[in-house]
Amino acid sequence: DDSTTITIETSVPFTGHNCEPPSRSIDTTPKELMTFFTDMALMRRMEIAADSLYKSKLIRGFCHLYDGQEAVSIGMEAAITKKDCIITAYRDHCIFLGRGGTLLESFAELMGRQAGCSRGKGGSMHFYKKDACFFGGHGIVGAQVPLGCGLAFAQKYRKEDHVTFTMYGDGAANQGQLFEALNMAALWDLPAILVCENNHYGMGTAEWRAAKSPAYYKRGDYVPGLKVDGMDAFAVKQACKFAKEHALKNGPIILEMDTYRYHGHSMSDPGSTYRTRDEISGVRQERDPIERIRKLILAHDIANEKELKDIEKLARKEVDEAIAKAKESPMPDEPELFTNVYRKGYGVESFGADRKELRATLP
Amino acid sequence: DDSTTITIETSVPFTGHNCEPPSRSIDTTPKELMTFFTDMALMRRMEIAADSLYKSKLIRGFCHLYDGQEAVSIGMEAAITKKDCIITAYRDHCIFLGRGGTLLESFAELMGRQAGCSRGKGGSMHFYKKDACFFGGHGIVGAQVPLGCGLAFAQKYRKEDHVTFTMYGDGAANQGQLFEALNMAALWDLPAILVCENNHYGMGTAEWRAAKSPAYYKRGDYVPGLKVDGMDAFAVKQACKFAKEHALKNGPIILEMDTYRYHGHSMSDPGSTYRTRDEISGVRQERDPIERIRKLILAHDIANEKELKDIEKLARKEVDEAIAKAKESPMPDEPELFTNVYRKGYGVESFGADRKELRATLP
Amino acid sequence: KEMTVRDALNSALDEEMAADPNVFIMGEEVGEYQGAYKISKGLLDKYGPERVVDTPITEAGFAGIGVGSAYHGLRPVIEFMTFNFSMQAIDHIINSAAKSNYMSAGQINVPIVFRGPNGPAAGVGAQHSQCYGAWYGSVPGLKVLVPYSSEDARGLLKAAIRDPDPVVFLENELLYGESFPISAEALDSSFCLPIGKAKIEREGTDITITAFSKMVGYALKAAEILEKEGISAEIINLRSIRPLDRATINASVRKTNRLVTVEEGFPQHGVGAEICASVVEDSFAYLDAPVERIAGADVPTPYAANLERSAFPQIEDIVRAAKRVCYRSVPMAATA
Amino acid sequence: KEMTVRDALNSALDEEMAADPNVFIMGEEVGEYQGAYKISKGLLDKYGPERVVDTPITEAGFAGIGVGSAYHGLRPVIEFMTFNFSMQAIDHIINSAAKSNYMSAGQINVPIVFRGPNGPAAGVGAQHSQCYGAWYGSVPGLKVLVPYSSEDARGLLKAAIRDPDPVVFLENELLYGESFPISAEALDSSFCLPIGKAKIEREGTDITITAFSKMVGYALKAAEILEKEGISAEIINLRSIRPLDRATINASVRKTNRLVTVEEGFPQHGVGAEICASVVEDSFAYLDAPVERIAGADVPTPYAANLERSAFPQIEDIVRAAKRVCYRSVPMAATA
Ligand SMILES: Cc1ncc(C[n+]2csc(CCOP(=O)(O)OP(=O)(O)O)c2C)c(N)n1
Ligand SMILES: Cc1ncc(C[n+]2csc(CCOP(=O)(O)OP(=O)(O)O)c2C)c(N)n1
Ligand SMILES: [Mg+2]
Ligand SMILES: [Mg+2]
Repeated sequence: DDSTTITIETSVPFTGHNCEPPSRSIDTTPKELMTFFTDMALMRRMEIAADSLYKSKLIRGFCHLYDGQEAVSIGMEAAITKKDCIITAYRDHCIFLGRGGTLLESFAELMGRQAGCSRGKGGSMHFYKKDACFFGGHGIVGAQVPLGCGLAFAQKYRKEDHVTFTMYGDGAANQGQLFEALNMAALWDLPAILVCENNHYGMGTAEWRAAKSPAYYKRGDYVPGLKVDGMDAFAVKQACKFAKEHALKNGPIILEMDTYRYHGHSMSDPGSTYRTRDEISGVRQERDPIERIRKLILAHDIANEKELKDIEKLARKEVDEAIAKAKESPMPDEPELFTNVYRKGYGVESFGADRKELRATLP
Repeated sequence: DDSTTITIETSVPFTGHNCEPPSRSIDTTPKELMTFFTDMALMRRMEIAADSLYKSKLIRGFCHLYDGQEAVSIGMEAAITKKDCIITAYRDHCIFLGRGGTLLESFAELMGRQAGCSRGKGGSMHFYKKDACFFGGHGIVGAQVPLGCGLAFAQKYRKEDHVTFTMYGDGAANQGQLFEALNMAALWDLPAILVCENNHYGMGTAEWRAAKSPAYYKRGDYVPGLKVDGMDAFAVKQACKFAKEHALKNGPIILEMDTYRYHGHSMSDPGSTYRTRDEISGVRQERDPIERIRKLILAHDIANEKELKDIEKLARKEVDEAIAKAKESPMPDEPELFTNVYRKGYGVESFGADRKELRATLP
Repeated sequence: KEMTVRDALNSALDEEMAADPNVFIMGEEVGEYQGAYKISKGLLDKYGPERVVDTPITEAGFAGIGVGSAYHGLRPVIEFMTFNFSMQAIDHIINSAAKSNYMSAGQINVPIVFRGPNGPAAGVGAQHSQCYGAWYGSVPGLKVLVPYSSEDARGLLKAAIRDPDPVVFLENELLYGESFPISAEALDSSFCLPIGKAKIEREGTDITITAFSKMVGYALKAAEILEKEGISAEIINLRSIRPLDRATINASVRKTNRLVTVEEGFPQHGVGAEICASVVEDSFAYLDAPVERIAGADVPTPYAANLERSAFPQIEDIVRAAKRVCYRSVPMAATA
Repeated sequence: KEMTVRDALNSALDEEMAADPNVFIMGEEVGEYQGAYKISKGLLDKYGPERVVDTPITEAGFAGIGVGSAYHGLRPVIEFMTFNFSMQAIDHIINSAAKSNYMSAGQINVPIVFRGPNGPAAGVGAQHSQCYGAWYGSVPGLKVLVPYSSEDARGLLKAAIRDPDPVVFLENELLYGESFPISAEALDSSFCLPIGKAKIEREGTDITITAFSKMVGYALKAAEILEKEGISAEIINLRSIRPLDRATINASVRKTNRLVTVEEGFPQHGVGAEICASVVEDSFAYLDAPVERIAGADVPTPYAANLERSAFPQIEDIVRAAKRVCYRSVPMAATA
């Protein structure tokens, strides 16, 4: 039955810094395994489709894809609730999906259409879903870390039992504002979990070229940390559960997720000048987060190869349908240029490029 | 004779972080002891005179005094050369004196006169002496740390055998740019020595209220550090010698100087609301850097009480004379308003408050 | 009744904290030290350390934390010890606060106030004397308020805290201790001034003088001198740099046909330049003389008292410019 | 002969590095990756990792390190991947670089160049599209250059690197790939353009249009259209925002008696406002029509293609404004 307990082991043990790491063993169910597979397959498909849309010029500007890193979102969501907050950088499409955002909202945003989660005004890097406590989608490297600690500040201020997961890359891990925010989070016992998605490159820079100490789980110094296999959704889930408990009791903790991005940094980066094709295919073969779940499902006879292929086909179909719908969605209305500048515009006049031709009263 | 070797012990042992600390035992000479005493007495007197000048409104704006912390400058200078660089924050008068600046230049600058080291244009926080590699005098907390690492970068770039001492406070120690700069200094093996002058308060905030981990010598994490009694000029000297050798071989190191400021933070702070008078007088009695040297001189029969008092009297006289001279120095000429905006002004016009009344061609 | 600007700000904070439990104060020395300039005096005692939060000297960090908390429904009032230090946090003010409501198509509004002393104080040198009015005033998504009197301080700060958008609130250290008459209405806890509206501090017919913050006082003094010389100056206290009250400014210029702008910030791309452009755009035909700008000198701020004085507008500069605009004197450039 | 702006910048860097061993480049991805926009392509190979320094993503840190190295005699060229990220480092640009020579009465000059793409690119959204020309241009102690063509790029970058003062050098991503004719003189390694001088790109008699960076190309295209309608436009390529070449601008306006300013930045306190004020100050009597500003819309930059287009000046906006100034059309405000 769907909810029989299956006990599995995480791929590798956790490594702790200033804390006793959780156990490698974790309980799951056939249902959860199937959900992980289905959700990750959908994310993967979404990102691959975004790549094509970019190439056919339906997506413009930056577009940072998440394929390879899906287990981080999936495992995290499995451990927390929608009242726990998440905030991340520009690599945000799948995080949005993980929080319950729809494919249509995603693709429409990527294409700059009205049906987008930010009505086409934000773009690839600026997805939000406030009703599920997803606070974006931020384009400035490192900025989301103090912002995330601020979300945790609000949670603590209101005496909630919720925590905030702040995601950042290995490149961002060197940003000074991270250390400033961490110090305050520790001083004030904020329920802040810093999730370093270490995909080993910040753009074209390998971690060791950007950090004297690339042991990101230790970089909090006086703040505890945990190194986690970020390609293993169960390890991620276990770590996030552990971290949430820790944070509510003791304040901040860092989770370093060892993960990998298959695509280049953004669309202008082929992603193959600073790393070998062998490295990429090696990770695909040995550590792919979806394949790991596929193997578990097959090993436990929960579904067969064909059933899993069908799920992937369904994902493809859902994606294609969402894209078709997104394409039907119109561009934002012209007056949207002047909406949302403020929540409260006081009826002030605002100006277009030619102010004598185009002006508007702010709502 | 003046140069007999006297072996003394530092007040307390050094504590190392990721490094083997140097020995407590250090050789000195009667000459050095007398120099330490004389120089510190002069610094002390200068700061006390500045306090009076401020109260009689001859110094305006901010004025951050160094009395209590003199051993840090004195000990550091005893270990290094004038080709090693120093950069500090706004508490810079005595650092300037230590680098060979004069009392007249100091007082004239404090009073905004032409004879000032910055011709009256910088003020209390902006002393410089480039010919002795003293690069200021900076008013923005923390900013001098990357700047200092940049000086070290230049030294390394030119393959010099010199190092840079970058001084900052316990309050500044939490600044993110410090962690950014330290990472780069470590990545690139810069000969950068970070000197944290821990006087235990950043303005009115006790160290533990501003830092989750006030063990500043450890805050470099992967960078070695040393905790030093900053009230003991010999401990400082020993540590700086050690640090210079370390930095030339291995890159950055942090020295935490345990020190104390007797005055309030600046002139508007009585300095007694966030700490007890007992605390201050306790430090004066037990750890004063000048008294420590006085005792050593007396213990080793190098001079007697009266001779030392005479030195202090002489310091007072020198200070009074310098003040008298500074008072005679005129204010900067009006055209100085427009000089030094650029090194090369291209003969461009610049404007005063009323541009039709006051304008100048930039030199 | 009189009240100092300090007390006006302090009472505004107090009342808004009492009215809304989501309002809190955060910054360096705001709590135990009672504020570097004592603006938050007494509030720690009254509201406790959860709502009056002393921070380390890490502007980027605590400004970001403030913005994050505002994303999630709190109403932080972030004190910069002076606005010079806001440059360490400016990315959060611009990119994290000002742009979020727009980028999220209205999902994430950011009810935050950034406040503290701005512009030159006395003898604090080049790094501590900058006016940030023009910079912040250029950024859509921000509102930028510049109080002069105690009434301004109370009414605008209360409005800023209640506003659902990010507000940059630029005070002036040298005004904190100044006393102003204050009405009973302005002392009421419900008192609030409208954001984006300038105030005509003094009516006049011959020339319009715009000013904000400390310069309003200088302009008023200049107007007294000018009156003796038979020139009737209308003084506009901007109160808000963004939105800028173009309507009030233009209406005044259409009446007086002459304009002098006054500010302490650097001249290039300053508030005066914007006001000049606004009037040229909307009321060109009404201008009987070139607009004149009085502004901080185009140099870093010198420390020496004499140079510092020359680096910032003085009352006589305003008087001289006003007379020039009224063709009561011949312009003449002195070269320094 | 033609050359792209990218090659112009690259060759300028190469030549100045060859000429002066104290010149080095520092920034994110400038070395092994050959530059995020390939401006530093090939330089790592040629000059080695000591002189082409890849940094972590820590702008405050490496900008500060750059400034410190300039205090001590090096000549760093600091690349910001885009100028949006310079906000993390802006305190060093302003307080550590721009003000040091003044505060030290000339002891500590700061020969540093901060360069990178500035202003909007295509589809990069609100946080990556800001123009910093007006901000940096307001700060005494800085020089701010804005190249348009390949000749500008070469001549101004070489001048910036040789200059003893801090220079903010604002490029434009969308121009990098554009080719421009380039003279033999401009290809010479001794070539250098004067800092603070604008260039008249096209002479005209009826109206003056000022522009910088990408907008110069738009203004030139507008001038072609206007010519067909019988309006002769003089196009001024500012090249330098600070110092601003008031003399060239005013001389032109005294000839044409009409002015339109064009920029992509936010309008309030923008470059256009300053130019308007400068002309009103110096040439008021010569103006036959109100100065018109064409600028970025007063909103954060939207992503959607249609909105983005409306958010920035288009050629037709310039044409329309020019005609209005020449009284060839009646102004009419549409309300969006
Ligand atoms: C402050 C800042 N500097 C530079 C950039 C340009 N940039 C965008 S993403 C990126 C690399 C970030 O790498 P990492 O933090 O490892 O995240 P990843 O892209 O691997 O998810 C850079 C340099 C930026 N957006 N913000
Ligand atoms: C970025 C910044 N924030 C705030 C200030 C105001 N300020 C000046 S000194 C100071 C305290 C610094 O303390 P610490 O680093 O311990 O140095 P100390 O004064 O004890 O020598 C503060 C908050 C500043 N100058 N710069
Ligand atoms: Mg990465
Ligand atoms: Mg201290």
